[in-house]
Amino acid sequence: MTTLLDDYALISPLRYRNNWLKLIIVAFGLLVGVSSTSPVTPLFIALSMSIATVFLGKTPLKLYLKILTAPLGFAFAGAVVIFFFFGSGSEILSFNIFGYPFIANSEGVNMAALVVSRTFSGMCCLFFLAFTTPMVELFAVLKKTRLPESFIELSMLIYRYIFVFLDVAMSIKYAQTIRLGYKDVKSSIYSFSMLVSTLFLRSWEQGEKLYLAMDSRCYNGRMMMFDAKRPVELSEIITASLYFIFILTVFYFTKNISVV
Amino acid sequence: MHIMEGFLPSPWWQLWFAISIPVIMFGIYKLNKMVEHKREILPLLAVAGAFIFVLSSLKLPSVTGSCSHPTGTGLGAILFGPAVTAVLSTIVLLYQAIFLAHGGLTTLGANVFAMGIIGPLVGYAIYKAGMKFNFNAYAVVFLAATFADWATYVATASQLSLAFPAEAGGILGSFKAFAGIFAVTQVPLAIMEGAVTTLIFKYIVQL
Amino acid sequence: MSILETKNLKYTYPDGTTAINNVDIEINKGKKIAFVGRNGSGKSTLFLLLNGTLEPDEGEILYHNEPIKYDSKSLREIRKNVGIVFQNPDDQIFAPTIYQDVGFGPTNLGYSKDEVDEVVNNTLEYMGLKHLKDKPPHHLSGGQKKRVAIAGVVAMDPEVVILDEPLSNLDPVGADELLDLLNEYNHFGKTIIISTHNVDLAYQWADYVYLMSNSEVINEGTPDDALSDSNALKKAALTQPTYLEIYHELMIRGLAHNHRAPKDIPELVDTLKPLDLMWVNVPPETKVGDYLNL
Amino acid sequence: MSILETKNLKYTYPDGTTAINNVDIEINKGKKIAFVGRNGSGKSTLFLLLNGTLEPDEGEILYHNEPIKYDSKSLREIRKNVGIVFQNPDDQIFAPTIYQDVGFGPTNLGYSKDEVDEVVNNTLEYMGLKHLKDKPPHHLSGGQKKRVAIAGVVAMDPEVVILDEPLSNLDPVGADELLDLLNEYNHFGKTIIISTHNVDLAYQWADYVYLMSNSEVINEGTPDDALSDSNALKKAALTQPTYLEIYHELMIRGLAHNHRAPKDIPELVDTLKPLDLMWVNVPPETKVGDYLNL
Repeated sequence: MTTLLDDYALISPLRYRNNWLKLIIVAFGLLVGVSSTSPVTPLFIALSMSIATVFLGKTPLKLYLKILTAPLGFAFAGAVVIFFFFGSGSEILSFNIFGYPFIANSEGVNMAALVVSRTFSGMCCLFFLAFTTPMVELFAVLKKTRLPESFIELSMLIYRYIFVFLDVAMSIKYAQTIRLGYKDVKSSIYSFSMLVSTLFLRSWEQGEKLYLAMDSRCYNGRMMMFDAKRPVELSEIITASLYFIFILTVFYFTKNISVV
Repeated sequence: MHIMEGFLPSPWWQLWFAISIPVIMFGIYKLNKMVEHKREILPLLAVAGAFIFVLSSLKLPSVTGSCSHPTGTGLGAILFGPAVTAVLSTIVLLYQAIFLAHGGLTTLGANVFAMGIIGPLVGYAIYKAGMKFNFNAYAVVFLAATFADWATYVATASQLSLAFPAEAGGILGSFKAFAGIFAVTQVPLAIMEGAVTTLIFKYIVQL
Repeated sequence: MSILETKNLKYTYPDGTTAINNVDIEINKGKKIAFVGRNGSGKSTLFLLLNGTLEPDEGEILYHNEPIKYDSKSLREIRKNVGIVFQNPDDQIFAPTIYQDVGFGPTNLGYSKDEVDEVVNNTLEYMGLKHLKDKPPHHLSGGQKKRVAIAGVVAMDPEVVILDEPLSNLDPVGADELLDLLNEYNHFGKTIIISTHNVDLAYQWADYVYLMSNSEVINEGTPDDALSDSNALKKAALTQPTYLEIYHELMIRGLAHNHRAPKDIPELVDTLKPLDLMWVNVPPETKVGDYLNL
Repeated sequence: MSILETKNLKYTYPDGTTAINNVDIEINKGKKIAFVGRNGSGKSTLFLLLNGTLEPDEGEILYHNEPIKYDSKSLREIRKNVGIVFQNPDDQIFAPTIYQDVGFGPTNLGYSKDEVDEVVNNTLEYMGLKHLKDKPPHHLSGGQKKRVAIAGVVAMDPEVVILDEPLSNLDPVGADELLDLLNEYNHFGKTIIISTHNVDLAYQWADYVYLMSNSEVINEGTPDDALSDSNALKKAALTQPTYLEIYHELMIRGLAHNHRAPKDIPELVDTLKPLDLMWVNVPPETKVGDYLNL
């Protein structure tokens, strides 16, 4: 079953904290992480964001760890390429597979470690946002950023129908599984094609019904915005500032540290 | 498969934003014009966006072993044109990042470029060219959707190799490696997406 | 006072199937009206005609004795006043939160932000949904979604609320709650129209019933009248309401008073001739202490 | 002969809500079983446990007295033999034509092309769907879709067919047709399980009833027994079956025989004490020709 982080964000106690504050913290983490020149700062950010998500945001630890492993596949696959092909410097490791030389040098190894740590840190920041700030809160923020209204409206409608169609997709998949539709690769491909086609037809029909529903409620090109008041407290600002100073200090003092 | 949060260093992630934003702006401009002209298009765009998201969240077991997924953007480009599809893809990519931890925020620009711009453009170009030369419509749709999907992954591999050129062979060298991981494995899935899109197209024609 | 009236209405779908044929109805203010018929008998199409979503091929629809016009301004007016609640709430709830969804209609009617806020809060309170206002719709149960869909229509303060199969997929408790809500709303003078294939529901709930079959209205009247004609019901492929059927069986066997048709079990039992007050004609040969065979 | 049995079954959803708690049931071959309860009482989850789609947290499920194993081979075996028909047919008809849809299961069972053809044709014939075989599913009526969904499961020749709310959204004729079909299928020795929140349906149709409330089975037995305990029904937020309730009212007032519980209207009327055969105790002072006050 597909787990949507949004469902957990809706029940997180941090949902009711100021959205801008959370966004600033996340933006700070993302930018510092991606700009760092040593793996130390990203790891600090990853750790602090994880602690905040699990302990303050009350995200189930088991789920958090499970979700965290998902991006690691991509990170390591990419890192392996960097490890062997990127940069120059002293040779650390080399071997041949089927006649192809694989040579890792110090610059490549350092870059691979850096990239993995940045991805790790970035993902933890993203998780903090995703697990504590449901999309319905972010719509209010998007509105304030003066993005074009049609863009936000479209996002809101898409948001709603994602859940409707996910339900449909899951039900169809259940029905197919029960009739042994995913017993091997061949039947999986066949079943999946039918699932997608049916889902498309259902979406298309839903689009027509949606127009009918909007129209019969006098749609005049306006959607209502969610506008919750989430006041920010002084103590929160102070804590966040201290955190920023701490991370920047770590950033400054560890900027030249490398793995090899 | 999109580029994960934090994977692209400066100045690459900023660069992709700089390239993607004007396209998105143009897409929103087109979107506003379309909706003004024909209001019933907005609900259709909404369900199309939701469809693309759900499609991408259905991971296929045991096809390639990687977590590749269909992109749905070829079909979007054929139905709504590439500019509006770019807007839809942006929203979908944002939701993928926040709901599924798939992709990222700093890498959003790069991912929009690959999935929201290159993919639809390639699909649309093939579709238009094919229709102009009066080829079999289903064959054209198949090719358009297949290459729209595949082009997305080739673009992703290119973006990665630009950011991390190989010592031997430079950008081309690392492109070979990244493409080996991200683009070659996508071939069967791209073909499948083409086949399914053709099937869907057949339905639409019947309706 | 007639709010909605149709005259010789006819509607044919683009593919040529007739969905509504020769329909004349009159909806009076403050009434509870039920359209009863099988699936596909034309009820839903009629509803879409009544709020101007579909335009009839022949005949006309009168709103407050004026024919509906189909320019966008008149349509807004009629849609504001004739609200439709569709059968499947997922087709109708499209905003990210309950609050936003209920506020959709009022916002599009051009209310100010404060007015919208007040209307939405009152409606949510009234529908017992206040605690759910910041939730997204997919976190709600079927019964709650149904109420949100109704709230979205009620928030526009329409004169008539039309509900397509309002009890479908609700369990008995959910159904009772919803009926209570509709009755309460009706007490405030609102006109309520429902469609259903459940004759028992129509019989117990409605003031006036239209029986539909094959795109036409084949019978109408008070529930007792419209739902006791077994020929018309047979044509509509429906059966008599349970209580009415039992009552008729009792009448045939002389076991029931000629009471007004019973609407619930106590009333049904009350129609039985009370044995302890029965007068028996004693035959001449009866002796004192004998048992009498009636 | 027990086909399916659960022992102390417990299942909790990933978010921590308990969906099934302490459930012990025994399904015997050739029976018609109804699970009755409100929406959300755990019926659907129980069904997904019974065919191995969900794995219980505690307890076990016995299929022909052997505990279910969850490797893919055993799961195939159990899914072939315990077919589920979901509530919404739109979610389970996914092939471009009816023929392909009904052939989906048999094809996956590895039947040859000729075998698939034979099975599909027989099933379509049996379900009265032959004339629709080359149609795309979205042009069908609700009742037809329901039958296609059932055909898709029946074509795999399961021992047990489970149906989730089989009558939801069907009009009376559609419902009757479906029940006839299920009864006929049952006559061939197949076991049929349904879930419903309609006590009347369970009362009239089932051989054995499980009453569910809040993830637990709170009562079980023949329909007369399981659905007459008003405390259990109250706990499940349901009411007595209509005929049973009327019968009890009549009994209380001494108007009915102590007959077996009536299942339909003729039986209900038959329970009434026939007045023309009633014995009356004549008081001593009665004179010939007097009227007797009973």
